[in-house]
Amino acid sequence: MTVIQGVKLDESERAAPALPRDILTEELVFNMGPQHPSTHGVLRVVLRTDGEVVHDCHPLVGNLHRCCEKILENLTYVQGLPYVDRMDYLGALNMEMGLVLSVEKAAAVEVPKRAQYLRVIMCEINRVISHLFAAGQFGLDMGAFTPFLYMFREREEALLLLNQVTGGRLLYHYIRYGGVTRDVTDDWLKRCLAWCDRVAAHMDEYNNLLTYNHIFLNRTCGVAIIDKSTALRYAATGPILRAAGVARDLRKDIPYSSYEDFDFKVPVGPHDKGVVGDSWNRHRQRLLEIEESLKIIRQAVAKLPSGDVSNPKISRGWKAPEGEAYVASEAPRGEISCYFVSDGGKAPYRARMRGPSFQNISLLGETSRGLLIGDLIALMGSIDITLGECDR
Amino acid sequence: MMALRNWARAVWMGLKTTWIGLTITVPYIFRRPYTLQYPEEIPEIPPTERGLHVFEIDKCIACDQCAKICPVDCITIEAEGKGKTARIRTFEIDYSKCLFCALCCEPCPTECIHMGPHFDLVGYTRDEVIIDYADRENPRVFSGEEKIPYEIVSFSRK
Amino acid sequence: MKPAEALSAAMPDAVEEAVEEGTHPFVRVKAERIVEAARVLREKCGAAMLHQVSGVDRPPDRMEVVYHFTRIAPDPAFLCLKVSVPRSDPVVPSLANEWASANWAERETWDLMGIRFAGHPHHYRILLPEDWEGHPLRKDYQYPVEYHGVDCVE
Amino acid sequence: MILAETPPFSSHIAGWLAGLVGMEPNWLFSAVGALVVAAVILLLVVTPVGLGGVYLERKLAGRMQNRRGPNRVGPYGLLQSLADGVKLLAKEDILQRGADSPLFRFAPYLVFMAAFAGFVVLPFAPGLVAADLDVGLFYFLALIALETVGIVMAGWSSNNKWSLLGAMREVAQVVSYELPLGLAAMCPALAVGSLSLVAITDYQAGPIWKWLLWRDIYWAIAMVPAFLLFYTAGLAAAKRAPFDLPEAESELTAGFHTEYSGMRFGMFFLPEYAMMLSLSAVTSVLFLGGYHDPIGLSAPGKLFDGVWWWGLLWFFLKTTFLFLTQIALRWTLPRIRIDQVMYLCYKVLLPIGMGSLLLTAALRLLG
Repeated sequence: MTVIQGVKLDESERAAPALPRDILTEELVFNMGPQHPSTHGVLRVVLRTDGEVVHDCHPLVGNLHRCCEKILENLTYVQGLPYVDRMDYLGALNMEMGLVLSVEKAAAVEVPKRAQYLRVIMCEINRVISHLFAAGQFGLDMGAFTPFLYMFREREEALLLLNQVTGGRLLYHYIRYGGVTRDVTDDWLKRCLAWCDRVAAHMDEYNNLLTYNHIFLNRTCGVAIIDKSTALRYAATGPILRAAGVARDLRKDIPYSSYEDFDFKVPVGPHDKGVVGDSWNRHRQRLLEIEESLKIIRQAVAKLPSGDVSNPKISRGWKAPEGEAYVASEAPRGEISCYFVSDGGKAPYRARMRGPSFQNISLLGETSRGLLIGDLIALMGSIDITLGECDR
Repeated sequence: MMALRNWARAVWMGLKTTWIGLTITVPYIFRRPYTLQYPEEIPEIPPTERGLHVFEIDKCIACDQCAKICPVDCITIEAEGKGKTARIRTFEIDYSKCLFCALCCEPCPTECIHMGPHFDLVGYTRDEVIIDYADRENPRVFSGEEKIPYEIVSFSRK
Repeated sequence: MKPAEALSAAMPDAVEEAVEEGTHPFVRVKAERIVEAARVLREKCGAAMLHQVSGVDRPPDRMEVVYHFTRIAPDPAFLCLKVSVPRSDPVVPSLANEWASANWAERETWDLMGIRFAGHPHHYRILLPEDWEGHPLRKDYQYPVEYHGVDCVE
Repeated sequence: MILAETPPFSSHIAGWLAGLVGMEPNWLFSAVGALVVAAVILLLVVTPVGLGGVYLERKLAGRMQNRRGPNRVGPYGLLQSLADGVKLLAKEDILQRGADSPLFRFAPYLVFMAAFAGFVVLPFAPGLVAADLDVGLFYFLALIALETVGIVMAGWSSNNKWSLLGAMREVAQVVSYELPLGLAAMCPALAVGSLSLVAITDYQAGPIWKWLLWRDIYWAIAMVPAFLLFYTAGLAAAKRAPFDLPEAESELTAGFHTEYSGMRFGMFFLPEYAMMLSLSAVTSVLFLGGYHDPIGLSAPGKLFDGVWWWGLLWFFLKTTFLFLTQIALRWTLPRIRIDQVMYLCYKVLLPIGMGSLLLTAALRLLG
């Protein structure tokens, strides 16, 4: 067992043969994070490098651990919901979906159609917010600051849209068991459509400034390839898996919340540049997914049925009957799922949340071997992690 | 020859991509900035905003419902008596804990606690962000006659 | 092929319980045969990913480990395996050598639930610090009073 | 000998001082005179250059990013950089345990000195040059190397691995880019036949087509690539994006100045702008006619021949334009990876530089 700076490191992740080295030099051990600008939070990565070349890389998580699952077990069903938001603070609505869907399935709660559509609209807006942030953040990691702020402009408008309905800008507490908290107005729907058009109009700007920038292409094409088999072995999901060429999207594969009603494509790598599963494809994947999300939002707004937005049977003191369920849904960073077990008590007996970032980071160790430090940043930026949801 | 062509193409692409980038960013210099000048210009705060609470002290009957549903136990109520005649001695909300989830507004039988539009609360210590809403000097506390200057957030009451 | 059929065909002696109806179909297999069962799922049922490993505490005397596998195509679905181990000595063979995603998931289960995984290459706490006492998700977990001078209880 | 030629200003001051005391001017008075000039330069050039550069960068970056940039301190935020300077002065000066104290303390001064010493040879206007050295261009390029030494010192003495990596990148990058920078600078020098920046400027006296960039049209074949090359290599030598690898904040936290705080950090921060400005100035001298205006009014015998404020105006305009393009590039392009920086230097820029130099030599031979 190797112990570097008081950290026990994983031997199995180091099993691959050492890289060829022409000059015998001393290895450097870097402590990247928890306060490093590119670890996107409080991720700590211990690197062993030969100069700029990464020999191996050990992500160490847990700095933001709050034991969300224990909190859920200690609170009543209604009280627990605002906590789930705080897992992935950039895609909070999708996190709510993760818990709510499996509880609803276990307890056989019916959700009105209008509420389902509203959930879809809100979750897709949240996905666009998250992907804009991720794409901008990736540009920032690559040293391009300006596209980041351009994307924040559209993100800001989307935050206002969500604020108008849910009351929160980042942590929404909008989706409840059996429905949503609040209905939308026709005026809001118009604003939403106008926002969709604005984002779509700005996509070219992002692409020209960042995605198809020659320097950016050179830095990300063919760099840090996560191929299909690696992604599957590590259960990496979301844009990583799709950029690696697997057409896996739970919205299409195992539709939930009426996603089957909408017509959208699942973009799958390789895209027009680069190699399948490289950093550029993951970045492009996100931008293409934004476009698909906008399509879904437009359809959902057009088809929005009338009716109730919440299930009247669910009261404040509602308890799920005995039962269990496992439902996964597509969050911006991958598949969020909840293994929910109820014993009929006032709190969930067990609510095991799957943080997609948790599994996505775990492949950092294997994929980063032999990269330059700059490429490692590209890898981490294109994996797009949120530590709140990784550490839960 | 092929290598030379690629080389020339790389040089050309470098110049071209720089030009394309500049044609996007430089025109922004002459456009109106998107940002707001915060203390002078207040961003659009929708009536649904879940900000700091607004409390109507004369309606409160000290039933403790809000304190019970609070996931983080940030509400402390001390009162003499119960029901319509209750005199609230303290109604403290500890904003260092508050999640702004608005769960406390839902069970209130008299609808006396609401989420308001205010979002700026700062202090040098943790004690400074504990607000006692029984203090009538507090601008966010309203007695029955006054009109609440903002649309009340009413979440679906289940 | 359904996991219950596949498993009872391949290893009938290991299957303890098979539920195919309801909200959460699963197959309960013997704890020591889990590696083999996972292999069957991969070969016969098309399980491509180990989606999640969950531990469930069932006091007074049992603990469960629940594995959710994913079939991507055709017919996308989640396939569930459960194993049950005694609470006094919860040990399950590790899947980490065959399914890389089990590496961190099992470490997390050990960290928070206290179920050990025999043969895991890196069997340490992952989310909590190395010197943390107890496993928080157990139903009888005692909250610490203080941790390195930080008060944990109000 | 460089030192044999006494700078004009300091010799005046030395003479004046000697007359005041009633002695013959000797080396002591020359030294005092030189110090006075240095102090005046520090006061009149360094402060406005550094602070103005920072302000311009922040304002322009803000507008390019659809923001406003500094607008709170003073009118249009003009005093923002000054406020920042005061803040830096008031901050704690941290010397962390394990740092090599003398080197750590000395490094910022060296960088500061090297960056601002370049201003000595810049011909701001006719007659307005601190020292018209015969080897002015060579002196300028040598100072870039001196700055590198300071940065390596800072990175090494910080006892921080990120700083060390930043310093190593700096060495690799700046030392490599000295080659294309030198080659590109040689083209105008060869065309003029002098390394003195004043001589190079005056060679370009006259209307816009007399500028070395496109002098006699067919020279443009050699000079336009050399101009682009000098500009690009200058970006790299000044550690500006897209070549800001030594301090790439998303990779190396802050690179070589990770451990610096307070005014010592400020002494790394200001020279960056000084370097940018002096490089822009040298670029304008070498290729864009320096203080000569594009209409030819400052040519010998014309209306503004030898009028210092007219020259200063045009020098300032050209330098500022190049400076602004440097800023615009920084806020537009992503950062290049370290191996690509090396590739660009040795496989793209160096061949272009060699080609330009050869062409210039051939053109010079052919007349």
